Amino acid sequence: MPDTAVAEFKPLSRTEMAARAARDIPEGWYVNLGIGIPTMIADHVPSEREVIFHSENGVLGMGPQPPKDQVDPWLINAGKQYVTLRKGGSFVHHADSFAMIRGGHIDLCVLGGFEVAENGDLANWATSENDTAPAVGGAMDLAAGAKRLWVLMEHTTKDGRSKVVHRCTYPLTAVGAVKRVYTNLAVLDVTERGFVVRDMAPGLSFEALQERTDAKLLQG
Amino acid sequence: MPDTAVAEFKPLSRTEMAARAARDIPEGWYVNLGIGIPTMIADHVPSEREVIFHSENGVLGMGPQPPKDQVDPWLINAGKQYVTLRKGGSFVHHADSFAMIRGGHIDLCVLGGFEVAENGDLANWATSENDTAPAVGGAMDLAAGAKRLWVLMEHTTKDGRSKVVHRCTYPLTAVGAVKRVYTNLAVLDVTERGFVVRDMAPGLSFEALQERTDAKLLQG
Amino acid sequence: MIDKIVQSMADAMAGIEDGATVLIGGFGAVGQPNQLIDGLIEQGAKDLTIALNNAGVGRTGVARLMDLGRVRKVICSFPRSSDPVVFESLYKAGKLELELVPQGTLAERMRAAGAGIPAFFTATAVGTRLGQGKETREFDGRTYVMEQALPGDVALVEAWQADRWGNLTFRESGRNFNPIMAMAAKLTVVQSQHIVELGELEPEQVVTPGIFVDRVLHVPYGDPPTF
Amino acid sequence: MIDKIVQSMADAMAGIEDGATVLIGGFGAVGQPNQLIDGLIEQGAKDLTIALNNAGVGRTGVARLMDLGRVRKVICSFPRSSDPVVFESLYKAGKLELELVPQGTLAERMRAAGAGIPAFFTATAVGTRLGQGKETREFDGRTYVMEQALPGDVALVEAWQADRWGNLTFRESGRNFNPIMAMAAKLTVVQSQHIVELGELEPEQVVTPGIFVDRVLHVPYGDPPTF
Repeated sequence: MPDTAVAEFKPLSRTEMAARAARDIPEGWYVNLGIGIPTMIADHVPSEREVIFHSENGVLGMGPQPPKDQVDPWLINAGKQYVTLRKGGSFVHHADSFAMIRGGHIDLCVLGGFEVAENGDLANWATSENDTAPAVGGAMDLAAGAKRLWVLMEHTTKDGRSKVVHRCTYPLTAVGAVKRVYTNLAVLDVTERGFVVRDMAPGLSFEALQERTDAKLLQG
Repeated sequence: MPDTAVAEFKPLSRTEMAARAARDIPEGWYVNLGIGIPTMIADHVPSEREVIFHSENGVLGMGPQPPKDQVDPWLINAGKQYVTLRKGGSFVHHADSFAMIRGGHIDLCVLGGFEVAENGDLANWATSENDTAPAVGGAMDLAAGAKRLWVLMEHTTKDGRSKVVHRCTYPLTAVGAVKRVYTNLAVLDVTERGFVVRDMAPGLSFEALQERTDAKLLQG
Repeated sequence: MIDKIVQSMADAMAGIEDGATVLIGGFGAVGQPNQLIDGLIEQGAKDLTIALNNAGVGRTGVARLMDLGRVRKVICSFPRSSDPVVFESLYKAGKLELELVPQGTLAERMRAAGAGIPAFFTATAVGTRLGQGKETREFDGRTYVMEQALPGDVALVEAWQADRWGNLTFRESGRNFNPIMAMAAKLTVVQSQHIVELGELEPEQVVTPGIFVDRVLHVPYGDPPTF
Repeated sequence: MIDKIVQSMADAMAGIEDGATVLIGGFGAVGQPNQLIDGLIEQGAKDLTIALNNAGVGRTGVARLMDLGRVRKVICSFPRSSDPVVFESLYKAGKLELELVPQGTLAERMRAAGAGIPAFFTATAVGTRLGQGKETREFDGRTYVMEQALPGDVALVEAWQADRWGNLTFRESGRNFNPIMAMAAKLTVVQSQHIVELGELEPEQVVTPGIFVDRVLHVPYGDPPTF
């Protein structure tokens, strides 16, 4: 239970987090959404605002998931979910698909995260707790290659530890790559001076946010 | 005029040179033919022997030149001549086309030459006499990248200087790349021991061939 | 007449040797050459290095190849799957070597092998555990790591259409790693849903030209498995 | 609604700055964006570096751009042509810098720029004058030279079909350098023979996806000039 000082604030749900990030994506951007909550962002971009979604496995111009009885088994996204293709979509092979990522052609990538540090470092692929082989997929390519990297994640772990940190403790995905973080508590920009708060969950005070955050925060 | 000792020998014509080289190309090879006499080789491969001709500008499966009234202005070869496409032919972009060359997928390339040395060095793109800017085109890629490099050229220059040499004097196209030379006088293999004569023009003696050749020749 | 179409799985698998590096197409179940993988299991080559995106699901296909002790090393980006039981038990037991490679680097290393490029620089993995021990260099003020080509002895590829010259098309997201693996291997073996006459594929619509293909087996298996 | 189709040459050329590096598609007269080249002449940018396969024919197009003194440097593989009069006179007079690059290296350097690869190794030009002064390195006993990416500020591209998202197809050997130049430039401007509705191009048949394209101008000029 939250302590009394912040009893009134309401953290964003996952759907609200996805919707919040979706608001900031303008028409015309080429966007790659990571597995998990980031994938939900697409559902919150109205189809009349043309945003072109990319998937690492060679799909450009992804549409929403199909109804179960209209699944095309040849068309999946990087999370291996069935998807659709919008008019204007196209298919390429893996090297061409990652050329889009690594060559800086993707305007925005949104990934999940274990930790984001105030210097923009991201850790999102391996934890020391993980004793089986870690899996990296396309996370390092996306983090290093996209024009902008945003992270969408809970502000704290289940046991209350801040994921918005001074320095990452988990193995890094990329160095100094994150530009913005969307959590259930706030929207934070990564700047040369550190994290700057752009937005907070309704009812949350800056002090209460700082209390739940490992990194030092600056008011925006 | 030839001297009396070799009065009876008959150098091959350009057409005969091309036909001679064509004889040695088996079905199924992917072959790139350089500008000039090498291009003529294709005319001497019977169409029932399927040899797949490649052109640097992204054409795989080239057929013969079209009749003048059936020219397709969108279909040229690397020498900027109009060509045709055989059934099974395809088009790729320049990087993919040169991936075929540089990745060792072309079984054979036949180029023209200014000089071929007994160590396999080829000079065929620039001469010191040339005071305008030299043009290299795809020669260096082909010479370094094809699985086999053959050279098709006159045995001597117009003023009688041997083009089959101990060491090249012109700027090199590639180092140690040539495997075989077809001239109007002979067919020579480049081996670790030097040039080995595989075939000679009708009526030509080994001694007379050696007399016209800068490099030391070995009998095959 | 050039005819790359083979009539039996035995012909498709002929000459694959112990110790070979085998590139296996597909991303998830889509574009994965399942019948060729079963053919490789049947064929018997062992001590294999396999390079592919995922390290197998359940106990069939690639997982079965590993389970039979035929794989020495896996080069992949995502060993996890919905059911990675075989990979994980072998890996924990130290019976399987893993080279974990970022997915884009994996793809680019194979494309490089096919294009005659022995090594290249990339920003991916700089400053991370997967970049450790690799040569780094600055270009224009940014740091890059050097990565080397990943050539295969064999590539197993799944295509949608093929002709007797080995020209290929792919279906939707089934394209994925298949075209670059075809380029990267000495011997490229294809299973194709459809065999078409030479000339039926539009010259502009061929995705993998036959120059990158050695053998084609007709395997009209229908849709890929759903998950 | 995304709409990359521009209605005038002025819009197509807007913002091209003095000192820009301009990649120009085409091989010979095929796939060459002639109207965009004329548009660039009209637009006025100077002190340009141009990268293309050939250095112009006669006194029109690229040759005219050079003749007007607007080009500082040419990066190409084959400056000779049937009538290279402008290039040769400027080059001899020391008014034009030439970087001569083997054709495959030229193509690969642009593809590298598009794919985020700052440098790569190739066997082409090893031991030759064009490899001189370049870093070399051995891999598996063979020597390679290091080549760097060739990015453009602008690419001028000729396509066969285009839609409002900038998806492109090319006609026959008109493909050549166009797709890799589109990848390699910050601003990619296309002249297309045909404009089609979104969705008219088959998803498997798009050669250059719109992500690599910024502006499309409809220029239905018909067949390329014959030689």
